[in-house]
Amino acid sequence: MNAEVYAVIAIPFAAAAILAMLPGYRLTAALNVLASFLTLLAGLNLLRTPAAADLYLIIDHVNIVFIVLNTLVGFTAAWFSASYIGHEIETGRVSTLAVRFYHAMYQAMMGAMTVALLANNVGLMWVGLELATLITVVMVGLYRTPEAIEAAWKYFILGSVGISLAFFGVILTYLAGQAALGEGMPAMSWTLLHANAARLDVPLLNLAFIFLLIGYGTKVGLAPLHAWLPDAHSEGPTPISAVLSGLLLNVALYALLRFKMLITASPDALRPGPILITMGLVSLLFAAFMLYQRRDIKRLFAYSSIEHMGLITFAFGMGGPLANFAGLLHMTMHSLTKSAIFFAVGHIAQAKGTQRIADIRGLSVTHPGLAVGLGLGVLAIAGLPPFGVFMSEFLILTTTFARQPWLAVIAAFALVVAFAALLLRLQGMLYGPASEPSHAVKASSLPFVLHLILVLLAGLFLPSALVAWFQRAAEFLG
Amino acid sequence: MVDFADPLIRMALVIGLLGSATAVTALLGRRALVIAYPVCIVASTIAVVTDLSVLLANTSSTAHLPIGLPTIGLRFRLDALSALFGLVVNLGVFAAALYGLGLDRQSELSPRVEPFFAAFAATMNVVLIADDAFAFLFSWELMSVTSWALVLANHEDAEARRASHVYLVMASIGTMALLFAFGGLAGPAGAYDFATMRATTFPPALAGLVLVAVLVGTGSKAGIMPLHAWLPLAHPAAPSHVSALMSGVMTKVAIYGLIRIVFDLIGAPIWWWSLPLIILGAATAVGALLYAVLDEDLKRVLAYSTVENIGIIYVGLGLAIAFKATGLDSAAAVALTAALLHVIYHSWYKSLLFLGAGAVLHATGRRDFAGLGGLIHRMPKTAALFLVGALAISALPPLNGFVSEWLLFQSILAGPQFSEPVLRFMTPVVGGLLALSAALAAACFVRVYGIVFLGRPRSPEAAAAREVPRLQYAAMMMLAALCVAGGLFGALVIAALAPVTEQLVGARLPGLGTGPTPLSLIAFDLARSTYDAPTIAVFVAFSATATALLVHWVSNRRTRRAPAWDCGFPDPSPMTQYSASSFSQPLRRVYGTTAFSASEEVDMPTPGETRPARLTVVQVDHIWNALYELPAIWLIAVSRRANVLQFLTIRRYLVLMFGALIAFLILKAVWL
Amino acid sequence: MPDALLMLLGQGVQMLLVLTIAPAITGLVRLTKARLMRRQGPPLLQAYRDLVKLVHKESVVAESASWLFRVAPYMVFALTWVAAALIPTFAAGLMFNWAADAIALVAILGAARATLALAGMDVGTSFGGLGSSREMMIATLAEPAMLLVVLTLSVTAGSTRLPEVASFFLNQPLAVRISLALALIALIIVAMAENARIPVDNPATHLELTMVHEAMVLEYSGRHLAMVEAAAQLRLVAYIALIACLFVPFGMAPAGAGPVAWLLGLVSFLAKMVAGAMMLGIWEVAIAKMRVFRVPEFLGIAFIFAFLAILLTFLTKELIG
Amino acid sequence: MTHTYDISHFLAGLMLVSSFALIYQDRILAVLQTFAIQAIVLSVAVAWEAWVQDRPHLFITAGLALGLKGLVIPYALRRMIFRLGVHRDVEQVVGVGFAMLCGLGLTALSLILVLKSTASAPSIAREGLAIALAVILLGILVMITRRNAVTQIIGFMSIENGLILGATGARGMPLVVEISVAFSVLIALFVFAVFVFRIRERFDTVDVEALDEVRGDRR
Repeated sequence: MNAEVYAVIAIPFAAAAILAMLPGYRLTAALNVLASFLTLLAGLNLLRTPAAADLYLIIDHVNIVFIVLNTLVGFTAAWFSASYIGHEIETGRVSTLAVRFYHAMYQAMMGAMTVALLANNVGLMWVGLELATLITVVMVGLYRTPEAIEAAWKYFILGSVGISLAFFGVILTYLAGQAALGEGMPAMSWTLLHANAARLDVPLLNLAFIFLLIGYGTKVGLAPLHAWLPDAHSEGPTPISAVLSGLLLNVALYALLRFKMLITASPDALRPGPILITMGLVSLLFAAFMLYQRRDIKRLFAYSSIEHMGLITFAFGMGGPLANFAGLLHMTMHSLTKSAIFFAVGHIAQAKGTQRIADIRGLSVTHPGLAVGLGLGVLAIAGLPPFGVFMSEFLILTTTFARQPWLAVIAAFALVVAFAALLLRLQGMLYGPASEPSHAVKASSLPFVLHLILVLLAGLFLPSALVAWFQRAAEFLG
Repeated sequence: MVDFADPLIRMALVIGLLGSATAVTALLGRRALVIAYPVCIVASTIAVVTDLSVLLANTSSTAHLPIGLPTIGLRFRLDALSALFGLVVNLGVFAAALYGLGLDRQSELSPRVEPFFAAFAATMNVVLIADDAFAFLFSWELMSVTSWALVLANHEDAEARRASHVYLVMASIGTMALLFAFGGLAGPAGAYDFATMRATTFPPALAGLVLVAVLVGTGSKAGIMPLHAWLPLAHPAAPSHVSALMSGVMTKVAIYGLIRIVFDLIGAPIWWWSLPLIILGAATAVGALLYAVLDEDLKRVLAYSTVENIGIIYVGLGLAIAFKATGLDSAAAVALTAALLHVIYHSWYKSLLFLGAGAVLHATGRRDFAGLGGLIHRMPKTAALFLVGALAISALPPLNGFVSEWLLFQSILAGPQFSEPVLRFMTPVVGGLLALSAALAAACFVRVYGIVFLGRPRSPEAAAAREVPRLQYAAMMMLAALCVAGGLFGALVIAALAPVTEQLVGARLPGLGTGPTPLSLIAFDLARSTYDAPTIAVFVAFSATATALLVHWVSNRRTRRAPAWDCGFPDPSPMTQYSASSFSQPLRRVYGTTAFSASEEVDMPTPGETRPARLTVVQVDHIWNALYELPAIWLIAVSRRANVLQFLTIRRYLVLMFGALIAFLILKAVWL
Repeated sequence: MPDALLMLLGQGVQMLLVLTIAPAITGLVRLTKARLMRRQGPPLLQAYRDLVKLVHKESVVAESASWLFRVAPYMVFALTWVAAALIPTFAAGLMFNWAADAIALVAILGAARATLALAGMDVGTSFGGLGSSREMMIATLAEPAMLLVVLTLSVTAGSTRLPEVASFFLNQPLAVRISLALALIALIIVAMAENARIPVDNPATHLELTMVHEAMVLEYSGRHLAMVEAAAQLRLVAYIALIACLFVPFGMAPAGAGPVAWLLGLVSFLAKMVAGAMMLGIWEVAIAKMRVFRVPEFLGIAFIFAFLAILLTFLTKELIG
Repeated sequence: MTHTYDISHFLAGLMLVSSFALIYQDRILAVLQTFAIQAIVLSVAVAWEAWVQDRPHLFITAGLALGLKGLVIPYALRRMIFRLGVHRDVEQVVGVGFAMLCGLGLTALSLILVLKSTASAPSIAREGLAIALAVILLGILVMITRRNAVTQIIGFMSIENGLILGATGARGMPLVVEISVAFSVLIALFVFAVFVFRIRERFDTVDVEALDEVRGDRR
């Protein structure tokens, strides 16, 4: 495996080590951005490298997009967090010590996620994912408010149990592979397993899939395993919320997808479609209804993340070239859009000095910039053109209706319910007479502008390379 | 190398102009706002010319851009049907933009309106030329979003916020339905381009499913009952020239979607497809007017009357389907022509009326009947033009409203030719309902005009009203002229429609010059029916002037101004004149008691009491309560229940997780 | 082409005819009623005298009246006159019969009504509004009924053009059809409502609670009132002529017939008018005026009948071309 | 070769029994001791596997299990319990009997599952796997039947014992050591977290339910 690939992993971890030693939040913040930028460059660099795989790492059409996406959002989130954390320190919500530790953790988390994405080894993938989870747990607790600690503790417990179940799934996968590939490392290498899918021990594989579904499903935030997600999003610092929604959920889903590919490739294993469809629809409906009762702006969008993860899972459950393609597209679009929304929300919460939706009114009067950012973001996430989410939802719903009309009706119902809730809150926040207090806030608009531009472009035009990757991956997903 | 001979290139230019106007006004803000309306005027002019040329030459050109859906791309097609609706849209845009240009440059120049106005115009044009499902829905949804933003223009008003919310939610429901429709038409393989859909023939079951989806999808945007509820909320809330666009034009775009899918894409119709259209349409035509005739808000009344006209159009389309499905092509042509004619004409007089309402609002700052009156003295020009619109929408000859009405009745007269008993039964019923709605429309607009423009002013604002600026007047003038001309020269318009009817039902009406005079209208053949508006107009004008002259000649021309006859109780207060509610009281008693279970409570103080007597009217909007209020309540209730899950203890969450695991494991143990 | 000239002439004759006989018909109705009530009653020419008198009086216009108030009477008169002139009376296929078919005719009468209702609201007194609102309420029931009647006959005759309808029934062997009977009753009821006759309205009263049409025109005087009155008389003629043309077209000169046939038609037409007027008079004496809110039920009957008629026609009608 | 099977089977069985004991105990200290025993049994079992499969590096895992989970953590937790003064707490949420019944059910389920799934695999792996799964499920059961932070940690650790057992039972599975180390770190974190979040000081109880009072989004 060539150096470019290692670079993507090495840079963040090295940066984490350095940042852990450096004092002063301005410097560390700057370094944090720099490191993320370097990672982004390394990630983009991977676009040129040919697909390759060894026993530990892999770079192919399935994960390349997510790696680039990861590094990109990592960079923008770091950029955003620089200004955000600056404001937090000025208002004294966090201590400088905590911040120092925060930046180190940030890089470590990015590294861990990249490992999970690059891993060709079911064990290694597990390690990366769990490492990322644990780090985010600590960061969620950063503010040390009772709410934050409650959220972190819950995340911690549920996450760890998820970890354990996922690990048992890994063991089972190994045993399933052992029948075909003999003892030792090869039986854990994804490529080899996938190549010999026909000869795997099917019952064990099925059992493994269940454990992995529950284990990683907890990370994806599928109902009823979602409980940690809303609070972790809303009580932690906003950059982390953005990374959680934008990346960690994706990574977990990506892990699930790898296993789905595996189980699809083995002819007489169970068909995961119905299970995924059920979990997806349940999450979708549940989240849609939960949106109405939300009083906290970040929790609102956390639930919307659950909703979209549900939709994506549903799409992959439907399967077929179109639905899978749409699912992959939706993953990308959602992570870009949702993180953009969280960027806007972070500044809005700072501008209004609260996260209570009821206390945020008339933004379009007081903070036009933020209002536009939030408005476009929400319209985009609600699947309205000209943004990319519209395309993916278009594909998902049309193809579903052509095959299973009733499922499409249920999904559409849930989407409309969710849309109504989001729109209601959006109008309340953007329009009407402005609410007091409202401070000026030096928002770094670059991150969400960048994201929205990307989403907008995707809505109009997808580069052929991306399409090709997604189509190949879609075939694999069956 | 672009050649502007290609109509699509010209449409691209139009859309480009509008899009850039949007971009510039949005980015530069107040400084750039002035350019929005001029650009819209230029663009719509080009578009009108283009559409007209395409319609008359009956050409059809296509284009294909390598963006949009992968492997499908964006496809565009401009044929006679698109051109026809393009005419409707762009004439409306032209008038509205002209009116907007006349708006007070300081106060009403708003960064919340201009950018979206241009974008709105652009999206409507794109919908009309879209030739694949993605392009269609993309622009369709964009159309909803931009108009939503326009409704929110005066966002301080809580009513406007509520209206816009209801509107966009309804729109998204519609979009979902259309997604289903196109999903069904495209099939699992995802053949999203219209050309393929045209080529394929669908099994009846699927086609029926698609039809239902289309009815919901386009109906929710066109405002067919019971999906109309957003319309009387949203249209009044928007700035008046935007209301004119939404009511006069956007609803027609929805009709276009319906025609495009049902007549063009699905393929050969089955007779029972017509039933939902006919029944819903007829019910809407009457029901909406019952709302309108009892309502107390000028713009809301206009919105309800839009709903009514949509109903009439639906009836026409339904009859066309029925006739076509039973092989009566010439009758189908008559019905379809009636529907299309109504589309065009309604867009004219409804825009005119909304602009007039805008003028009233602009002059008095009031929309409620209780605060208007006597404006014919203060703003004579507007009053005259509004009168034209009011008479036209009441389907009174020789104005244009009557032409489409007449054709529709002609097509109903072909009802006995149906072989299907159901249709034979339906047509006279529909005929009766249409007749009722025509009469109700007359009553409704006599009421509107009488209350708003005639009589004595009911509020100081109305008493101090001033005539609108010249440009607004010009916009209304243009539309009024169109209404009159459309009434007199309907035959010409119908001749222009021939290509479309040829394309959709494969038949056309008897052409020009087959009647007694070149301009007389003939539905089937000379023996069966003729209507000659110009002759009648000349006739009436002649006899009216002749009589007037004669009478003035013989009579002594003395005219004395005196106070109105007051029955011996001199009371100058305008409160003594008939109010809107008192005007509609007989109608309320006759129709309202059944439709809205309306009731009156009279609180009559006993002699000696000083408090005033009080009469309160109670009306119930059953549709709203049953189909909008109830689901909303239910939704909130469910979400409250579900919200318990936000506040469980960690242990319980673990139980949930564990439960899921065990459930799956048991499933596995049992089945695999 | 002398033929065209002849038809033009015929058309002119009819226009003058309806105009000249209109007051007489109203007068005849009054006379019949008076005689039946054992009163002397005004002479037939009284109606003419009234008109002339009104024309010569100065006309008083309310201060709050607008131009619409002064234009309306002429418009109403003209519209009604045209409507009356387009109905085949003594001969079918006159010059302008084709200009408006039955549906258009109904609409023209509707236009006249709407104009008058607007004029009623112009001054802004409670009387005018009251009259207009009741008039329009009645119209919402009467107009559909009339339209349905027209449709029934058009379907039966296979054309909406009155000359064709008339000639169809002329050439048809005489037979009583239930649908036609229903249609006739409906049309008669409508005619009463539209002409403000008892039991719907009382042309002779000026009592606020009961009057409809009179309340609407209460503000008019002098030449304007003359126009309104004349219009009302013309409307009565038009309706009787319409009933005659649709249901008892016998004696009417067929299209393309010469002056001789016209004379015959003229005689029969006048006979029909006289008969109609006298029947109306008798009927009005025979029954009492009903309360305004009983009127909808009364007109409802018309609507039901007309509806039944058209339903029967549609369901029984054999396929035509 | 047969007694190797007997012995590993026997040790696995012992772990299962200790898991049931965990469910049965209702006093924190007793739970803690039972857990310590289970950890020791685990280390023996792992050591045995290391010898049988002769993968010496598994001895590290065994050592970790013995040292960390057998001695250090129990000691730490014991001190914590006394510091928090909860050593007398009885905090079963559901009755012991019911919990035991559930435990039996879960064991049966895991046996059925594994025996059905692994018809082909070598029997030793099957038994080991089945019991490992049972231990894991029982661990979760402990977690959801206890209210106290400390006992939840213990429950989690016994889950993790089950995992190690399964991992070592899976012949020649790589990364087991690394992962067991990772787990130990995780558990250390866990214990650490109780202090980090200073649950006691903030909520003046270790009763986790108390946390739910401060859930956001209540206002």
